[in-house]
Amino acid sequence: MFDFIAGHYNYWFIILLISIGMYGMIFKKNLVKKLIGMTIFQAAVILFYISSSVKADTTVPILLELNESADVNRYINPLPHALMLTAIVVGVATVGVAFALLVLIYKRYNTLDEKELIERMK
Amino acid sequence: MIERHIPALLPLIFLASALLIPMFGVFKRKTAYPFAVTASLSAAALSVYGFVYVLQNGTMRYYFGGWIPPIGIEFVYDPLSAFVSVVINVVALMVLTHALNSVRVDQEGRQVAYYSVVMLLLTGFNGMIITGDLFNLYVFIEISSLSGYALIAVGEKQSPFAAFRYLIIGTIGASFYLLGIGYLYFMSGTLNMGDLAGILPMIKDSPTILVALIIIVVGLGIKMAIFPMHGWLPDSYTYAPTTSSSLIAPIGTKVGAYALIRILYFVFGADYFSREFAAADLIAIFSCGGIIFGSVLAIAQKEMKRMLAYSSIAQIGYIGLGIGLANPFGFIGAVLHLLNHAFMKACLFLVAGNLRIKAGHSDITKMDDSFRKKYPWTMAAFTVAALSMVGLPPLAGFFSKWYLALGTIQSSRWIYLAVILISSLLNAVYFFRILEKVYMKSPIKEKADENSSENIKKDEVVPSMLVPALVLAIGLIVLGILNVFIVKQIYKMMPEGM
Amino acid sequence: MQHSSSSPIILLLSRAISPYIMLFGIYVVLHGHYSPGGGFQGGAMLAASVLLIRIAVEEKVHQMHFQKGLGIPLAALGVIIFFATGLVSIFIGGFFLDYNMLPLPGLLPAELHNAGILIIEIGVGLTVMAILISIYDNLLEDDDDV
Amino acid sequence: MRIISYFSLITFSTLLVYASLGLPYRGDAEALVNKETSPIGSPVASSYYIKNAYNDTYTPNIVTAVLGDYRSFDTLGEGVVIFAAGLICYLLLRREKKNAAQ
Repeated sequence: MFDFIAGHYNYWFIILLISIGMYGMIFKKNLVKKLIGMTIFQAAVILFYISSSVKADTTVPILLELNESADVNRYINPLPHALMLTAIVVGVATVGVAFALLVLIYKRYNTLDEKELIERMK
Repeated sequence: MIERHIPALLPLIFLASALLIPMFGVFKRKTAYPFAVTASLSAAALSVYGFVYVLQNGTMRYYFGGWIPPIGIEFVYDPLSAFVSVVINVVALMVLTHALNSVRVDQEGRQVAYYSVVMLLLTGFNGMIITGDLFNLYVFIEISSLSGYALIAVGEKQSPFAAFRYLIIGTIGASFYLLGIGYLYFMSGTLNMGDLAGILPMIKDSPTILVALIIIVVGLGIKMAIFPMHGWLPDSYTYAPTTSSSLIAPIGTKVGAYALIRILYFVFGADYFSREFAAADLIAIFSCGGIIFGSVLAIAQKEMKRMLAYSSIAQIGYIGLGIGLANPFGFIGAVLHLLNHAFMKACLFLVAGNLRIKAGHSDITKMDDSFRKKYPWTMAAFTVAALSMVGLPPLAGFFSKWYLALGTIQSSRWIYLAVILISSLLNAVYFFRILEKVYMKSPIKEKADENSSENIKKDEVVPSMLVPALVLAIGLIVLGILNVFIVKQIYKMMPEGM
Repeated sequence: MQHSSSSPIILLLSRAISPYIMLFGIYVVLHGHYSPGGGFQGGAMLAASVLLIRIAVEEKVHQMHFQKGLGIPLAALGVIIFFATGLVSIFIGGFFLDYNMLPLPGLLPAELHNAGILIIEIGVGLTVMAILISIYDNLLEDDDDV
Repeated sequence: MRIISYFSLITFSTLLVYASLGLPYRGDAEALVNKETSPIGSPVASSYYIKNAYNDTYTPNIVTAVLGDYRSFDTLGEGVVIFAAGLICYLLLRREKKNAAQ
């Protein structure tokens, strides 16, 4: 039982983070807060990949000795790191576009509150 | 020689054009459109050629960087992806032909960036169709989604808010998908679709795989706008400019549907998602809900573009129903409807755009007899597409519904059959409402001498906007006639063991 | 943005620090093979060095430093570097992005791969730098109009 | 409406907790991800990278090797995404000024 908890607690913390992010996206009425929720969600998913890529008794995936064959059990799994580098960039791009949209919305309606926006759009 | 590179070239042509447009656009703004339309034309030609080639020579695989999967990234160009890429690229070519004038009107002074973003959108779509790697699919989903948000946000005054809502929901969808493939990856150790399909039967008892399937379906369902996840769609389609909505409505949701088909049928396998537990039934039930919901709300709309948006929700429901049936007829129906609906929706949105430019509005309540006299050919295209939507036999729309109905009969799901029949009736209601006005109702005689029928002159739109709509409408008739041939090809696309 | 009130210390310090940040950014891009780093991280640093000047000094000066209109074409150039690297190998007869086909004479296959990675990292770094600056510029574009 | 939202949030979290029960233990060297060959005999990507990255690319940083070589097409996609973001900001914001000036 203890082993199980020690082996899975990272997943549960990440679920907590995901829930917080989703809560922000669903319940907050301010668009910037929605965006913050979205960022938390993305960060949680990225954290999921990174925290799951660890391996017991290993080190970072930069070779210590430059010889022909490296020991697989000495370095952690490099693939999730490479994937998440891409995912982080995608996240940055999304946030950039979202801010551009927010600037545009604010210029046209002078508010970022969802309820007021829906009122003013009618 | 070039055949070997077709899978990679399809997205890369668009990418190259997206990169060259801003480079040359700095010096001369007018170069944007020729670049865009040339790229689209060559991609359409290449995809048709590739489809024929694949049908003769079998599936092609393209290894990026020369690394054999699962080490590297692989593109899989099989009959199904070749077929969908033909649909996408041909429709995109038609819409871009139409764009020559409509973008000049809508996007004054920002055509260079607009066309470049359109090219990025098509890059994303083509990549999503052909890729054989789960994470690569995510990257292409994001490319197409980001461009999609932008294309929606350049429309009317309300469009940025619609686009922002789409962005939030779309990012939830993409993150769900990323989380789902994360589960699959950490369970199986591979990201390659073919490899994963081989490993999954050995680990399928784990709860993680089940949840991964659910999350991926939800994530792609948001992209595809299946019923409970459709919230972003009506506003986005309504407020977007003509070219954007006629690109995103027929193509975007279809590519989402294709990605769902690819993952459900070719990675998880029809057996797993339909028999081991009720995922298939859930998809089918939600799709049926969407069919009814979309059709009923479409009847309630007064604005043509908004009506088309709700009708899109219903039509996507058909594709979802076909996917959820998980039997051969359902598969044929889904793929065939993917083709037909792309043509029908593109045609209808182009017509709505033409009306907006010429008549200044696309408000259904204000339509009357004069529309037919002023724009006879536009209205002819509309009529063909509307009849095809309703499902009159010689037109293409009938056959996809026919195969879906056969599918429901094959699995003895009579309720689904009833839903298909009722929704056809509802389709008829909301399209005949317009047709009746356009063909029967004489204009309100406020200014009698101006509007009397002798004085209404033909005021058709310019050819570059008329021809694409007409070609798509004729295409619907041709597709209807050729349906036996097409269905024969779809048989070749089915996953093994169905 | 109003810069008239910025103090000379800020002005001096940011102008002094910026080149070093830029240098470190270039180091991170080029040293990505041996230590944590690479195109995106280095590009973000390069952007930071330019943005520091943008924040600190007035518009007339920072436009001399990095012009507004330069962002998008430079980013396109970065992606084109990447893209062309891939395309070269198609023309020589390999798959897209197959570094074995790079036309660099006298290198072993593994060294070719090493060089290929370096080229695309430079492309990515250029793109990231140009785009981050361009996003900043565009977001602050017309504060005065509103 | 709020109740539905709460319900879906809680359902989703529960679903994820359920999924986490089946995930491999944290740091488990015997998980399929960390093995050298998969059950169907194909090589497992991450182990292949660790073993061959230096031979193939002379690059000690394996993450760079994966990012720049083995999965370089993803990186091209990454570049395109960030390029798209910049272009979109330009498209959305630059023209506002022009319209306002008219």
